[in-house]
Amino acid sequence: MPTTTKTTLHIINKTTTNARLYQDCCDSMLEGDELLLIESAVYAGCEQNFHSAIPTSFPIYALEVDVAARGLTDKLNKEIQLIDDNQFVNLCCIHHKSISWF
Amino acid sequence: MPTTTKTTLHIINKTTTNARLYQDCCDSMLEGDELLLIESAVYAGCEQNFHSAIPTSFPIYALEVDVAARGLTDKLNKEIQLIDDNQFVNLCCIHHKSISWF
Amino acid sequence: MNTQKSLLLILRNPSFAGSNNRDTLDIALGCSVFDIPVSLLFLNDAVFQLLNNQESQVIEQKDLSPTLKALDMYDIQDHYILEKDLQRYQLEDEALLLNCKTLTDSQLALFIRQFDIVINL
Amino acid sequence: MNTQKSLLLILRNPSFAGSNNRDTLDIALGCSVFDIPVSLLFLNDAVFQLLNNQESQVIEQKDLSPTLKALDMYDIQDHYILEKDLQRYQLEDEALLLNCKTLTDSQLALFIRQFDIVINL
Amino acid sequence: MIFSILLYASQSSAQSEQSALRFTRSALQQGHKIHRVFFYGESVNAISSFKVTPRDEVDITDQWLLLAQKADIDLVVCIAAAVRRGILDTQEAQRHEKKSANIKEGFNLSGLGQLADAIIQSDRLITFGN
Amino acid sequence: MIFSILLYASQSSAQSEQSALRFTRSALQQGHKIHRVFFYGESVNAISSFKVTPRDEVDITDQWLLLAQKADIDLVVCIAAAVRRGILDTQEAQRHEKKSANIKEGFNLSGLGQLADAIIQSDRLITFGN
Repeated sequence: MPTTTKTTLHIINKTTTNARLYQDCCDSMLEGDELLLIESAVYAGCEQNFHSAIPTSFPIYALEVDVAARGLTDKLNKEIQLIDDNQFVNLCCIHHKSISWF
Repeated sequence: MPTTTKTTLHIINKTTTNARLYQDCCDSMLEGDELLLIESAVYAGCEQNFHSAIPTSFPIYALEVDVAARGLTDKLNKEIQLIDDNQFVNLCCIHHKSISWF
Repeated sequence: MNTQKSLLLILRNPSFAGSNNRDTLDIALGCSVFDIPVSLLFLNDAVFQLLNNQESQVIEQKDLSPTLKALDMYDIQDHYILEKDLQRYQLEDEALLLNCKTLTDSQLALFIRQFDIVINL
Repeated sequence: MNTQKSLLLILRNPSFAGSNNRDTLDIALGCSVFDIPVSLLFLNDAVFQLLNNQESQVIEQKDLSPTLKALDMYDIQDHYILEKDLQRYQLEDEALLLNCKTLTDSQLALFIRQFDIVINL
Repeated sequence: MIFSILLYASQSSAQSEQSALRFTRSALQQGHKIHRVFFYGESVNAISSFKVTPRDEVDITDQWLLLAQKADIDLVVCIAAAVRRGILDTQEAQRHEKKSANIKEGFNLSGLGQLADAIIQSDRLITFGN
Repeated sequence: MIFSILLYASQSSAQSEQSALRFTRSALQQGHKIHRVFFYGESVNAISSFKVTPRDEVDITDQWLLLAQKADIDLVVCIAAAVRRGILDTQEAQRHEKKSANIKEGFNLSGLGQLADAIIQSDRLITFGN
């Protein structure tokens, strides 16, 4: 398999208070990679300075149940795509591997 | 007891990778307060940008055994005063209260 | 009287992130029974605990909002948040679960100085 | 052959900060026994694990340096660190416990892409 | 696809175990296979049979057992991580002369080889931690 | 002076318990009184009598017991935190129909009132956590 198809799903589950975690995660992303916010990470989607808090230009998803559980459904930045558990599993299939940042 | 004598010993035990923890701790400090670095926090004393990593102008101490355990004795910034366990206890006596940041 | 010591509890975690929040609220209730005056500071990510419309059941986690609302019955009525935390997450106009006083950055240190004991889990 | 899958272990914690480091090294040893090729990336605060002159006994914590030195015997020889982490803590000229290759910020993402499995405790 | 799950929670009451469970359910519903769930680090504390979960909370270990029975999932608890934290099966309790076992029935103590095997046998390894 | 210690470690193997122990020793040596050590949150996991500590590591709970005997320190483990994590004394084991107790002898399960009492009785409360 050529290296270029070995894309990664990055999964992060902490708030942006852990700024270095977001930096390390985003520094590890390459063309084709995607970022999924789960658990406490969904709060990142209501940051005033969204783009500096999540320093990446690659696609960002957030897990729908985690957003709803935290009362954020109406507050999330519109650039973030909400997905359900099935789509989470599907993202894991599409990408060659996943990396969890916690 | 007048408010002005109710000084605080702030005790922090994480590295400066937890930047917001240092910010919250230092924002909580007032004239007369002091800061003690223990456990992983002693690494903060080898930061290249020491003053931006620990944003305070109040006195900073570090626990000697924790510095030695990590091999940092020769690396610590000279503005930090090394103290032993007895002096740690003593700082707790001198100050009206302590706050642990972890 | 010993019980005149004042206690500040600092919360720093968002909802559902470990037991720190629950453990802190349990201390609040436990200490108020002993007539220790208790204040709560929701610092940093802890402001998120105060959001309405949380649906903890969809992730099968414990809902702390009944405990938060019970604080009033225990005469725990002094709740504080930081202005900068509300701004960071654009929550300035939000109706929160508790009636909180807002502190500016420069008020924080003086606020903390008045207490005799601080627990910061 | 399934066993051609390559494994990257990312360490992010300094010495004596929980069991993550030990647990990660145990995975390294366990997987190498099954002929899984293992590489280690000491990211962020994890560079501190590689310092000489650590005296774990003064705080009665477990010393991981024997385990680090044993990696070689298990044919685990690919160790990486980031240039920026060395700079941040002024460790550029430091003799480290392991012989590490240094990556720049811009090399990191391409480096990670080549692996099949990443465990990041 | 064949998945395995690595659980590495540091707090017994954080959400990661529940996230892992939901992921597992969803993968099974879509016809995928979950080969193994490996409990490592502090996650082993969750597998104590002595735990008493408050009535208004959910004990997730019971749900793992239900899923495992239905879908033939191997629930492995790292033996080194468990024994050092005092989570013992009958054999370990006897070996170390402790009064009883306290691992929930249906979970198996085994070594890190089972994690290596999971890596080899599975198409994907997903870590849930905190 | 009279001190009390609040222990709130989230990882069983982090250093905070050892720091608290060293602080306690040092305070006693200087003639201070340690009124109580209160184990809360995940710290209760450290008090399991089923733990098997590897030979090259130190089991700190034994050192707490030694100190407590010498200096009459009250070692209290929060009962709610303990029971939900499966750390039980004989009474709790019977009440919840578990096979045996697994709290180390010398540590006492009790409620948060003991922390409130520690706050009232002590000149200083020092928290060690992670």
